[in-house]
Amino acid sequence: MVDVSIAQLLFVSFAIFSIGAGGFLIRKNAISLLICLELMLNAVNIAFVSFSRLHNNESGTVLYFFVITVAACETAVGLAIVLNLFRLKKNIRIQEANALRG
Amino acid sequence: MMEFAFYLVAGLMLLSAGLVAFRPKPIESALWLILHFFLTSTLYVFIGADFVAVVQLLVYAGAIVVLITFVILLLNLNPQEISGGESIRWTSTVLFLCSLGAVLFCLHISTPSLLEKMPAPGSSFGSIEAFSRTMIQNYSWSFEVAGFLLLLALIGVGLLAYRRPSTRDHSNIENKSEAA
Amino acid sequence: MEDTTILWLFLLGKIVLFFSVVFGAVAPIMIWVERRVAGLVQDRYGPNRVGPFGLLQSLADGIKLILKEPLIPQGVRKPYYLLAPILAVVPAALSFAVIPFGPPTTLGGMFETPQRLQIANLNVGLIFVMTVTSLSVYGVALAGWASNNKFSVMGALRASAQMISYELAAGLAIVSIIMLSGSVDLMRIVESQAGLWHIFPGFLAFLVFLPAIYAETNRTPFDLPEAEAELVVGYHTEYSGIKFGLFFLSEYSIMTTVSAIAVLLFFGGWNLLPGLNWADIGIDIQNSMIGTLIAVSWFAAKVAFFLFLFVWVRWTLPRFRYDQLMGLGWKTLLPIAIFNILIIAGFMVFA
Amino acid sequence: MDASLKILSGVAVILPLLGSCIWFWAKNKIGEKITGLAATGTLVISFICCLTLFWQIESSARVEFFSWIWMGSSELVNFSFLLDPLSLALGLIVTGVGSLIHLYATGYMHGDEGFGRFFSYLNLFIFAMLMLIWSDSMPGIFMGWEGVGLCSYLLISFWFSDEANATAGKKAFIVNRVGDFGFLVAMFCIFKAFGTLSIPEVLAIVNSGNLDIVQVGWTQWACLGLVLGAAGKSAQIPLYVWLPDAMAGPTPVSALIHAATMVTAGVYLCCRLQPLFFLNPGVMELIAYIGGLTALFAASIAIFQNDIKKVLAYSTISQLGYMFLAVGLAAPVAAYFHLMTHAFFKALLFLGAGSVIHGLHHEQDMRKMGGLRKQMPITFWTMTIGVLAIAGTPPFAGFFSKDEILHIVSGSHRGLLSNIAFVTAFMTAFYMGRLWIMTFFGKSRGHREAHESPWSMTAVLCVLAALSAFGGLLNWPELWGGNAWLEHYLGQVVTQMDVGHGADALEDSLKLAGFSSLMGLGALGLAWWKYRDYQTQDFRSPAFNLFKNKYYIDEFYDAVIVRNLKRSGEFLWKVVDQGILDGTLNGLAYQAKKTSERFRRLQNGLLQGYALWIWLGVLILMISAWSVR
Repeated sequence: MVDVSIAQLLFVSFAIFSIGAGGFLIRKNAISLLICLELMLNAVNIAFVSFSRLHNNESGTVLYFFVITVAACETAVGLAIVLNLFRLKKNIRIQEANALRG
Repeated sequence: MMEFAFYLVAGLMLLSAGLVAFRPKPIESALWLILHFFLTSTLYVFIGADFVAVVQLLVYAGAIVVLITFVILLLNLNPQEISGGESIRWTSTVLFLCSLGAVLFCLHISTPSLLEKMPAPGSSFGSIEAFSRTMIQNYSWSFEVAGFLLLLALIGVGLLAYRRPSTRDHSNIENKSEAA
Repeated sequence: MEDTTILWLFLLGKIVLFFSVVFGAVAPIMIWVERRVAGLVQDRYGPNRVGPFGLLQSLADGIKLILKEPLIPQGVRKPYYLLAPILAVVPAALSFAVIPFGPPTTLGGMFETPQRLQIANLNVGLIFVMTVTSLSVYGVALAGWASNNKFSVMGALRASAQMISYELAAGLAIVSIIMLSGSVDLMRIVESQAGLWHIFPGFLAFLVFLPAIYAETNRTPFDLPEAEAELVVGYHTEYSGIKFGLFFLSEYSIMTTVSAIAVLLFFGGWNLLPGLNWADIGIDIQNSMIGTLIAVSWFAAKVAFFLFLFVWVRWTLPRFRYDQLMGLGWKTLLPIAIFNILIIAGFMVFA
Repeated sequence: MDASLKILSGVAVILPLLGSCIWFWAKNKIGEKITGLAATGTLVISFICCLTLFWQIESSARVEFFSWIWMGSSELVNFSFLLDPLSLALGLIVTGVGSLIHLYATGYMHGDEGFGRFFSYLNLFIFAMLMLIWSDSMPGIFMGWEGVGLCSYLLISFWFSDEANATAGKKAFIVNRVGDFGFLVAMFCIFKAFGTLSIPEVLAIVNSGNLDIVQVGWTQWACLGLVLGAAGKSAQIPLYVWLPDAMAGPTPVSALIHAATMVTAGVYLCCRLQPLFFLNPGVMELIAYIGGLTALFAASIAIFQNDIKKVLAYSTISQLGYMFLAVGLAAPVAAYFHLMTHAFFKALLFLGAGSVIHGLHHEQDMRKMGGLRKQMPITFWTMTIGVLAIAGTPPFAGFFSKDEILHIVSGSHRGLLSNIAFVTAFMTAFYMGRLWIMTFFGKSRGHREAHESPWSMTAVLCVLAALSAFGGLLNWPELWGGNAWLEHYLGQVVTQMDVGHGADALEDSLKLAGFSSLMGLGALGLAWWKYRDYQTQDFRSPAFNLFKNKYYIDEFYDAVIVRNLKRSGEFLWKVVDQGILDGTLNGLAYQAKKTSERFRRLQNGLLQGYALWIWLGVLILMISAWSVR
């Protein structure tokens, strides 16, 4: 068991979240978007578990479990959508999937 | 020594996250993601949450990234199909930097209590019994909803991915060249 | 308490012993056994030229593979081509860490308190094993895709799909066993089988678990990916030399792991017989060195029987067609496994 | 007795109404001749009813029919007739002259495709006129008032296919409406003052004398309104412009409506509500001056008109001026007497002019006439009697009625008015003489052979000639040994200013009569001298085109009122409606569209754009949460 402060853990979590978010904004293809999304969710999980460790009760980990469920569903559906996008447009460039606009 | 191990793992995690986000080829970022998840589970072990570490591996590394890798491999995209068009680079970099700065600033002047070392957890922290007892007792209703959500996702994906035999086109198989 | 150095030494000893046995001894012997049994089944001699009864044949093959020229075909996605075998072997090796091959002993007085004959004492042992088996899919998928030819891609696709679906069935079977034993730690599971092996109440679970592990290791009835006739050799067509050897090694190590798990979960690990325990016949497996050895060898014998079962099944059952294979996995094994969970729950409540 | 009165008056009024509906469709079914005779027949029957009513009723009678529910107040206005000397006398004239003119019209309108329609309008007019005269409540009168205005519009623009006639009709109607507005204001004031609108009750309250100041004030406004109404209907100074243009209608119409009946409605109204006028003498003075001025003004224009009908129209206006002068000087009987005689000889003159026009195939310009003495002898002799009557030569009706008015005007010691009266009398004689000579004497300037009118027209002319010859007998002044029948008959209802009956009064009246008849004959001689061998020349003086163009009154009205009205209308339309109302509305919509346009661009479909905005939001939330902790 490593004794480490919550601030360090939070810093790690937020840094990873920023990297994920930055990637999400910068990358141009749909799958990288999903991967960056996974990164962000993972960062959130780190925060959950570290707070659960700080307060020493298991709710954090339970929430971690629910986040994982959501992530799994989200990835599955996201990939299905990417698949359809690919079938439709023969490419998965995000810039070109902008039909749904004002 | 353990301190050093924590910093090492944290540094590697950041590095792998950076590589995941900014490597051009999706397959590479997927593999780096697997490494990242391994490092994350070691971080959890450091914190003492063993069950979470294993579940992380089992679910994330073992299932979700497999799915992603599968799609990347099967779609077998060639470069111009993936990236193209100008993306909003400069705004994101600016945003990213300033947010990072904001966080550091917050952590820096945050209350001293945050900076202290965390007390050692209770003996049963991180074990399956503690986890399952909390979940089933306090969060049973959300547990059911999570199950239902998975069912929905299942059906959704089924519907989305289903292609009527007539519409299946086999064009994307022949003209594949150098893959991602 | 023991001073730590001895413990570290003991740990090192366990690692060296275990890996040398599994990689060094079990794999070559298994290869030899398989070829001899294949021969006998097909009414011919197996390899008997190299060494007495051809025992050294697998050693010769190993040396041949190691010394072969590392040929990398052109047009192959080089980085991933090389990464694939590693990704195949590492998970296989990782799973040994958790398997207890003997009762907690003091090795005849070397230690005051009985130490576990287990490399890593994880209290989430069984889930770790499941995780590792699911990781092995990467190796296969990457190999098929990296070698850049249609057959290997098809092979990789089929292999990974098969492994993923049968992992589900195996997982649910294991869940019912966990319910029986009440704990996820393998050592605890074996101790809970002292009175009654899990095979009896969880026979249905075993019935699901067995085909699942055959599919997991792409062995005979489910070895569609390497089906020589249709897909040449499947995902490792382009591999030769030590890379091919590594794939072979990973296959056999996963087989040993899985059979060990089968023994641990259903056949009571190192317990003598369902009703009878070592203590009853006077052997103290905990403190006397000889007792421990007897227990370990009894456990090894059971594992050997399962390995033999693998080989035996391979040369007798015909191959499944792909849709039959997937149908079996999703439409029969999974429902039975889920139904079995209900049965076990009933058994535990009323028995 | 009351029942028979009810039947008679009912028949007299309802018959023309029914008739007007029938003739409208009957034209091509039962042929022209029969419709003409039938229409005249209805008029004759209602004339006979009037006559019997006249014999039966001594003073006055009130016939109730049914009651209108008056909106608002519970005051019930019942639809009933007030048959007293005033209304019966005028009723006789209306139906009598009306039937004569109907007979004349059958000849005049022969062959016109709108024959049936013409007679239905005429009958409708008679119905409306009777309603106006006989109904006892102001709304009743007003209904008749409007009906008459409508019929005059319909009849003026009878040949509506011609643009000029249509505009003339519209002009008449609009100017009348201005007058009606005055009438309405009067009605409101009366209702405000007395709370009731039926005339007997109003007059009873006024005669009872216990009126407070407020009520008198309201009556003053009422009288002004009535004057405006009367001026509109009887074509006095401000609102006379429509009458000359009304000549666009067929001649019988001009004869009936614009000579005999409708134009007299104003005079009748003032006589009917005389007690009201007595309350405020200022208004009486106003009426007198309006009458005098109109008479002079119209006479001066009539001298220079070349169209025969225009001359007669302006002469009607000036004669009406005389009547208003009499009413203004509180001599309603004289006005009434002149009204009746004027109806006879003016109808005669109009119908004579009609037969001349008929003979010359719709030629109305006197400069193209001349020397018709021989071709149209009957028309010539009847027209001569008419001209002599209007000029005021002794034996004829015109002399007695005009002399009566002149006598009153000079008696009232108003210097200006009496001079005006005498000058107008001279001018009247002059322009009538000019007309008479230019049409019948001198060389025939017309290029076509004129033919005498058929018997139906000439017979009517003879009857009217007789009436205008012996009309004077109606009110032979007592001073000259007559029984002044009309004065006594109308005296029951209206009060006449007494001119005095002493010996010097007789002497004055004789002197006055002699002077006026001499003046008339002199004017005729002057006209004879001037126009005997008239070729084309006419007066050549700068004032000439001023008179010729009717003092540019029409242009003035157009410039002052009509154009401003149009301009203000346009302004309201363009600036207020379009500019302000629509402007604000459209402006708002436009702004909304503009802003939503801007926001729409925000949603550009770029997934990462949305993520950026979310991220910014999170950041802002984080910082604000942190700063507020």
